[in-house]
Amino acid sequence: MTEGLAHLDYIAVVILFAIGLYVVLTKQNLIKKIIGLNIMETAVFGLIVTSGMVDGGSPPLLGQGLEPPYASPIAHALVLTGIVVALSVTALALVLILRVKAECGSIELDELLEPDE
Amino acid sequence: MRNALALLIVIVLAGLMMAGVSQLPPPGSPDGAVHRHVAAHYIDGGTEAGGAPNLVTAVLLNYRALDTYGEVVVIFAALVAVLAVGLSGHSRGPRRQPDELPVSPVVDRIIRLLAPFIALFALFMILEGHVLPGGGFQGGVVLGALLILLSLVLGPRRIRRMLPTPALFWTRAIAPLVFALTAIAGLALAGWLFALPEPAWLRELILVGLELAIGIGAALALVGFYLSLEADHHD
Amino acid sequence: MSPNDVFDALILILLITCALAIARMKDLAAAVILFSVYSFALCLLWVHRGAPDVAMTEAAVGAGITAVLFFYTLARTGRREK
Amino acid sequence: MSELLLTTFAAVLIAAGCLFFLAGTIGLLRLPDFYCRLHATTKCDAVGAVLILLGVALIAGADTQTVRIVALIALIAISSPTAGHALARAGWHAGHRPWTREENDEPE
Repeated sequence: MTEGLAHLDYIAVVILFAIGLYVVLTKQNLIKKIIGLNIMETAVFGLIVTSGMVDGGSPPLLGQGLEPPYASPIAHALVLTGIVVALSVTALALVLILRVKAECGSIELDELLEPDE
Repeated sequence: MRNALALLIVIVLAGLMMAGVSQLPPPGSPDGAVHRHVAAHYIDGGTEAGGAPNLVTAVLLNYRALDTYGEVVVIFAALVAVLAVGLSGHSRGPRRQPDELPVSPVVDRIIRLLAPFIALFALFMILEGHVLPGGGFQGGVVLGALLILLSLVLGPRRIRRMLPTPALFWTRAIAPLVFALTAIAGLALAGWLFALPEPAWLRELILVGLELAIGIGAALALVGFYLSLEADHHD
Repeated sequence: MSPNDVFDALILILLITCALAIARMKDLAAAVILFSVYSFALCLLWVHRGAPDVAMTEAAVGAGITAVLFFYTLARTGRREK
Repeated sequence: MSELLLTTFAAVLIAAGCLFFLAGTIGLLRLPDFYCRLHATTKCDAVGAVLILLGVALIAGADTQTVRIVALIALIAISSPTAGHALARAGWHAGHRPWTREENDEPE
């Protein structure tokens, strides 16, 4: 990468994380919050995979005729586990949201927080 | 007002993160922290030490098997939690039932035509995961997506019939169970948890077994998530 | 700037645009679809980074299954954000 | 000589595929309603992708890669029109009606 653009990936990842965090903080709709959380998660995955990259590197597969340097396999393994756990978290959150909807009739946080008369 | 405060917090945080990130070596440079310590060792160890030519699989199932065990347990716990919290047998909110759109014959035919190929591909990814890109999680996710696709087309009832409950009860827990067994077997045969015993064919057998367990576990977890979100007549 | 860098930069711009659109979107179904687009762009980037394993998982999970789960939730909670 | 011919042919195929994608994308942005846009994009998916893959297969030559690419072409040729069909059906069911010049003089 050319000098000025060297950290472009990291900057983009930080921006994505900030957008996700903003969605989580400000939106009142619970589903929207979960989508924001997903954006934050993918931003972190992006950071890890990017830091595992080597210039001109190939996927970490031995015996396939690929030349070293290889990208870091640890980063990939971490992200792989991360994606599946993120999916589990999302599913659990969605089920909880359905439960909230069934019990309280709304999934807007400001309506849920209003004290009942 | 609150939004402005949130924006301020986010901007401050992003600024701090930018400052931190700019101290890192640029992405792609070989002297990043990720490349210097164990990663180099894993890559040098090669197929012999790692047990699998696909280094990602080697890290997941050999070097960091304990972490993967934890993850498998997390997925299983999430599945249990989803099934427990799910709306089955409870007063459900009114579901906005769209008036039933019968499945188009074209879509139905094509999905039936393609399903075996997708299943084959998922199995290939699971079984060849230690050589080629792919592996338990990837193949399991594809398998789960296939089951979800089928139940979108054929109706969830057919899928429930395909996955009878008593069998599901144990199969859902297959990944943690197989992992625990492997850990103990490694301890007994070679002296430490998740050790892969010596003959090459046995190693490969164990790796494939682990991949299959992960794959089936992940696929069933996905289907479980899907069914409990979709549930209108959960039994 | 090599073609590779241009490709990277384009995908990063697409990612940020998608994320901003998701943040602004009032229609939650559209936001979920945009999240699928976002996931596919990300998985393109990861193939480019030499991470095919991760890209495969992200394509199936992020773009496929997550969207299905969200849609089933939206079917019961309504697709408009207030 | 035949090498050059092959490469040229492959390049022409890939360029044609890209043209289809360009047309499809312009259609997606410019056409007035759901069905027209679907019409444009489904075509670029089906034909454009197949053309590009054919070009790539020509460059790859007789190799195991080519078998995979041919399988990919078959899958795309089957699944992309199906997806278009399912989308159009769902759109009709959701209440979208085709845009006509008489009803809406001003395209959105």
